[in-house]
Amino acid sequence: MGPKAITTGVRNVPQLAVDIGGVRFKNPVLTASGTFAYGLEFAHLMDLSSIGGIVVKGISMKPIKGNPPPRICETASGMLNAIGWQNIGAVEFITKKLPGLRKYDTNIVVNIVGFDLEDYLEVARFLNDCPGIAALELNISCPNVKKGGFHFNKDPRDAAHVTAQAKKASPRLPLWVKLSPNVTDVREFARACEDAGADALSVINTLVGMAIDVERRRPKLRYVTGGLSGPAIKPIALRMVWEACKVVKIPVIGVGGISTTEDALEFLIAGAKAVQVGTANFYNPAASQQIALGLQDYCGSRRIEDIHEIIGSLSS
Amino acid sequence: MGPKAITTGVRNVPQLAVDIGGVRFKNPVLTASGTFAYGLEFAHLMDLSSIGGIVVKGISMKPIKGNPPPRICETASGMLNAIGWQNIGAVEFITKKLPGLRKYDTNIVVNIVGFDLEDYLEVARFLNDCPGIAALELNISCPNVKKGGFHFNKDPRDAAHVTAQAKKASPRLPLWVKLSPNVTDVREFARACEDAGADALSVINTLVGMAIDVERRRPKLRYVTGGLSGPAIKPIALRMVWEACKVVKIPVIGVGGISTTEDALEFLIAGAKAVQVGTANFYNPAASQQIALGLQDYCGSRRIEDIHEIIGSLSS
Amino acid sequence: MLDKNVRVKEIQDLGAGNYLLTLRSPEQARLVRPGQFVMLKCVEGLNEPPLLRRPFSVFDTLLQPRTGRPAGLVILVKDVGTGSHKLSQLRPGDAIGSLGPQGRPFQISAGMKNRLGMACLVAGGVGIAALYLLARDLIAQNVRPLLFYGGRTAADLVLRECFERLGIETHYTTEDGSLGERGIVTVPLEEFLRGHRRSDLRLYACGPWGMMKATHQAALRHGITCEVSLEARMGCSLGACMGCVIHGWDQNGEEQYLRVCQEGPIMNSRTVDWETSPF
Amino acid sequence: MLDKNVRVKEIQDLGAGNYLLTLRSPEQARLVRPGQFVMLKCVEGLNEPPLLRRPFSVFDTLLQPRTGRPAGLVILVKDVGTGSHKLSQLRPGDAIGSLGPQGRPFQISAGMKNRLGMACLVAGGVGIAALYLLARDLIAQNVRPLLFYGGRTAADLVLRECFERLGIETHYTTEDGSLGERGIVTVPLEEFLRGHRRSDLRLYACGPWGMMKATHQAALRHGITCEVSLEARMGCSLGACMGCVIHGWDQNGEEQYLRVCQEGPIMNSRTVDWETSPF
Ligand SMILES: Cc1cc2nc3c(=O)[nH]c(=O)nc-3n(C[C@H](O)[C@H](O)[C@H](O)COP(=O)(O)OP(=O)(O)OC[C@H]3O[C@@H](n4cnc5c(N)ncnc54)[C@H](O)[C@@H]3O)c2cc1C
Ligand SMILES: Cc1cc2nc3c(=O)[nH]c(=O)nc-3n(C[C@H](O)[C@H](O)[C@H](O)COP(=O)(O)OP(=O)(O)OC[C@H]3O[C@@H](n4cnc5c(N)ncnc54)[C@H](O)[C@@H]3O)c2cc1C
Ligand SMILES: Cc1cc2nc3c(=O)[nH]c(=O)nc-3n(C[C@H](O)[C@H](O)[C@H](O)COP(=O)(O)O)c2cc1C
Ligand SMILES: Cc1cc2nc3c(=O)[nH]c(=O)nc-3n(C[C@H](O)[C@H](O)[C@H](O)COP(=O)(O)O)c2cc1C
Ligand code: FES
Ligand code: FES
Repeated sequence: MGPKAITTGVRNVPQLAVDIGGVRFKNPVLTASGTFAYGLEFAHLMDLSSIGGIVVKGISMKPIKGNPPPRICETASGMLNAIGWQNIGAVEFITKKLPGLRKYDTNIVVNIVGFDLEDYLEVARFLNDCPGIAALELNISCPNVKKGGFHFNKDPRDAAHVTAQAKKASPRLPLWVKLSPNVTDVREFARACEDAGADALSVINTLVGMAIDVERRRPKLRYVTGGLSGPAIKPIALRMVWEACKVVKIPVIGVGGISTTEDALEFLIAGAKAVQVGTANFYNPAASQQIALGLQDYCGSRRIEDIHEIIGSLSS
Repeated sequence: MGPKAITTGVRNVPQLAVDIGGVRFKNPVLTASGTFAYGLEFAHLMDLSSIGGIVVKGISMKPIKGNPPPRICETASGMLNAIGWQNIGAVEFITKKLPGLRKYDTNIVVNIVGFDLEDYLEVARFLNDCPGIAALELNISCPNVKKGGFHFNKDPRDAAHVTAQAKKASPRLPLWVKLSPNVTDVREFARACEDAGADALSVINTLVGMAIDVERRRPKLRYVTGGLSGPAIKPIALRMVWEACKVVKIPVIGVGGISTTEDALEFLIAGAKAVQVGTANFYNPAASQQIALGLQDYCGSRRIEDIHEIIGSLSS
Repeated sequence: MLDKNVRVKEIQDLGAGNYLLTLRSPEQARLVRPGQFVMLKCVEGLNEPPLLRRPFSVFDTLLQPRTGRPAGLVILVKDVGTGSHKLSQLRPGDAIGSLGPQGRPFQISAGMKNRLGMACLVAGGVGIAALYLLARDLIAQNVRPLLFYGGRTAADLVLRECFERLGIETHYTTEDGSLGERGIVTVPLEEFLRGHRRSDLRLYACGPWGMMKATHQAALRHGITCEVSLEARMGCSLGACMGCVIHGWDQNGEEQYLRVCQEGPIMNSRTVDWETSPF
Repeated sequence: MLDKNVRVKEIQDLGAGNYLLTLRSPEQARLVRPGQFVMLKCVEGLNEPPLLRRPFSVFDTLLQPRTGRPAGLVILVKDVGTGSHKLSQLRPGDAIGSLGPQGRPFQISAGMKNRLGMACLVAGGVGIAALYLLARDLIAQNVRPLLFYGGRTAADLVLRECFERLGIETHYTTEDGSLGERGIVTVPLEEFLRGHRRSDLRLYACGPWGMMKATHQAALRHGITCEVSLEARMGCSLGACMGCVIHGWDQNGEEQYLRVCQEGPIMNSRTVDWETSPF
């Protein structure tokens, strides 16, 4: 299903394309950062051109080694992870990964991470001049780095500050800000980031959780706590997306526990302009493609000609 | 397994009793408020005397009719509820339910709810003089009432205020405060409530979530949002219990997704002095009794003579 | 009420997504009364998802061939979602949790036959499941049951042969006209009531909300009593979760949220607020 | 690597919690090389819990009786938890997701036979699963494999008869002395290496961390190469989740977290930091 096929007005071929911060996505299905590597790893298991976009693993200017293992464990309908931002660094990404990725007809969004403000700005500045990037996603919400991120998502003013600075650092690229669910009121952060110039919001990152091996009386993760993801958190993510959509005008991208077409529809109906598939990629590598196709079927079979008829269509 | 059987020092009969706010619980397993009605409903399905205590459904001075249906729906490894504090009121509880409950050899903890400060104090005052109540549990965290609770769990100072006032209103009874997980830092609330005179903390209540019927494009709950409970939230609850235990000296009671002995052990190892079994009562009415027996087996088979050897024994 | 782990004896595909599940459970079979239900754990293992049990009426009881003693429960399951689908996938020998029988049954008293000549059983789709034990009990009380049974198409009118075997009068309706009258079941019901014109009659209805509402209104028009078997999403069936409520009026006529698992599932249709559906 | 939905052909209980699972999967059987693994979805339905797939070595390939063409995968499953237990409950005809074959295989080159006379395969418990295809390939390369196989008790030494059928020399150890020497497997290994005293030898180890560590240290002492098959909890096996790392050194000798699913599972024991276990 190439983009042309979708966008023609021909009856029964629903229009799935959405615009986020001036960038066109052929459909509202993306893969979530850290769950799809740099995309190419999945190229032989699905058609990368079949989805609206790929958000690559969080990237810092210099490579990061990450946390000691064990880094993951499974929980009821979810998983915990404490990877610690292990990544190959911006330069290697641009030279080794991006060229291969650009061969596919999809948008590449780069998720950026850092331990302090300057880290974020450095990589934002660097990426601003790299062709082939559709947008930046500012991860100010990763719970798995001791110093990192965290202060940014405890106070809306800090979140606004890093957003405004990052926007200055990469004026050419639309800036998405990824919000943390580990807050009292996600709306305050949504508003603050919108006011600070964010072009879109990704809602949500993982919830801080923990698991214990009762035989050894030891945390299952070496880092002790980790980020909870997967279907278990979907109700929380959906609620936060719904809340955020009511207080901002910029697009909100729904993330959290999406593994089926129905899950994606819940977020779109709640007001999300697009969705990201995360943990589901691990147990079903073609999940995002299947969801994109599923949305087309859902619309087609209901004579819905444009996905925008669904977005925000929740009635109560 | 009567209390005597447990508490004798005989080899291989582990000591499971714990003290919470000066009250002795024969074992650290309780049922969570709102998931065990007024206890008697379960009397023919399990031995109510086999567990340390029963926290009854949230009670207000006057009866509350509650929210319109649908009030519940199932989610991945969990459920959403928006009951809206429907209850029979304090007077009817004392006259119709408590006498029957007192026949059992277990502790009765009364969870109290209210729409504003005065509601809480009124029922706290009333219950202070009622015999047969082991403690009050202040529910300042229920997410399912429009006006209710919420301000109390957005600001630690408000939480401290209602705690101090309630303590004054019912000086005779140990006061437990039940914290909300829908906050940026549960430790601030834990500290604030301890300083305000709380005798124990129950951690956690439900997380605010949402689900949508994609066929009708309508929320699955009439109230739109609801409280997420069940195994799905266990990692979050466990993390918050672990955090709270590190900052307060008063006992912390672990609640959230506990349905097996192993689950209960995770919370005890993390530092909880007792646990409450909630949603599991719905699909396994005898869950709490089974967990109490399971703890005895776990200790017995490992030559652990006292449950206190397990409490807070997490090594990292 | 009992919490039992029961074995699947047999499972039969009735077509159109309907399955007849036979569970070995002598005690529960002995206790059950018409209109009551069991909460079934839809998979083996109490902690396996779906977590919450699902409520199902007891369609019939299985009797031991020789002794004639109650031996099991016969359940009609329509595959409409996660749990009911899991149930439809069970194989003989599998064991699942069955909690019950429970809930307020249909009100059938020994004295009935004096006051009552006939009873109209009004069923929509799987609603039929609540009415078979009732039909048999009514006959035992010398009350003559008539069945009004409607569905979308002929295939939806499952198990009607069971009622025919009881030798009772049956009226079928289908929306597509593939069986009986074309249209909805309350039309022939209304006709019958007009013709009947006597008060020695009662209505018992189980089916979609709209159908039961129409039946209730017919009862009002003709000044007769109507009992309905209500549906609601249930968390526990023990009166604990308060999740299964419908809006109505209690004995004192006070406006209340009534628990379908406790004050129901069988209620006098006058106690239900038909303007607010629980779904 | 392929993502296939494959049918269970057969499942055999080997005792002591071990099961031999045969999956129909011609393409994956054709591709697999010694030391590689497949990620198995432990239940039918990709979205059913447990959600994450579990990694399992390919013990052997099933060949079509007539044509001798690869037809399936033979997997040794030890029931140690949620997922492996679900696998042990599968019945013939069930279909599960199988992703693979994948991972870095054992390094066996055609030129080997010139440099290499013998290879010691060192297995602890289910670690045996990674070594059977290897043993066959070594023989095909005119390298003579010896098996050192240890476990807690005799019942743990499953599938040893497969190796005996290859006619290779075997050394068994059990901690309770119920079979072979009493003690741990690295003791007879060390003895053999002392006696052997030649460098035309290689070690291949798969088993518990401690056993592989001891094997590595023996290799160092005797100045020979040792390849190990590592274990780690895996989220994806695609190099995406970064969850499966162990601490070690990359080709440039730089300290790194290496992904067992990509840089492994087979690694030269010198690249592994044996002081920090991934569990
Ligand atoms: C007292 C009582 C007796 C019942 N007897 C029978 C019976 O004999 N045979 C039978 O097939 N069904 C019966 N039902 C309905 C049955 O309980 C539901 O169909 C079942 O719970 C749906 O669960 P699910 O997981 O398959 O569907 P879900 O995946 O939970 O939901 C699928 C759809 O079914 C709806 N639904 C969910 N729960 C219920 C519910 N409790 N009642 C009605 N709709 C629901 C949901 O809103 C959704 O639209 C009875 C219900 C009650 C309350
Ligand atoms: C490359 C590779 C090949 C393997 N080959 C085989 C094989 O051929 N046969 C076999 O029986 N097992 C094999 N394993 C181990 C197998 O993957 C684990 O036993 C399995 O994943 C445990 O999952 P579970 O859900 O049953 O256990 P869980 O319930 O997830 O955990 C139970 C216990 O097993 C531990 N565990 C969890 N995941 C792993 C893991 N990936 N490796 C080791 N321990 C783990 C946990 O820490 C816990 O202590 C292999 C592992 C790897 C990495
Ligand atoms: C293993 C793993 C690694 C992740 N790494 C990142 C990351 O680098 N940057 C980021 O913004 N989010 C990261 N996330 C969060 C996901 O992008 C997503 O927000 C979260 O997992 C919720 O979605 P899900 O439930 O569909 O997985 C990671 C998640 C997982 C499971
Ligand atoms: C249906 C339902 C009703 C509840 N009612 C109350 C209540 O009245 N007061 C209260 O403090 N908590 C209430 N809770 C929260 C539980 O006591 C418990 O804190 C929460 O469900 C998490 O535990 P669990 O995952 O074991 O259910 C309710 C939970 C459920 C599911
Ligand atoms: S189902 Fe829980 S109160 Fe009725
Ligand atoms: S298992 Fe995910 S990177 Fe190795």
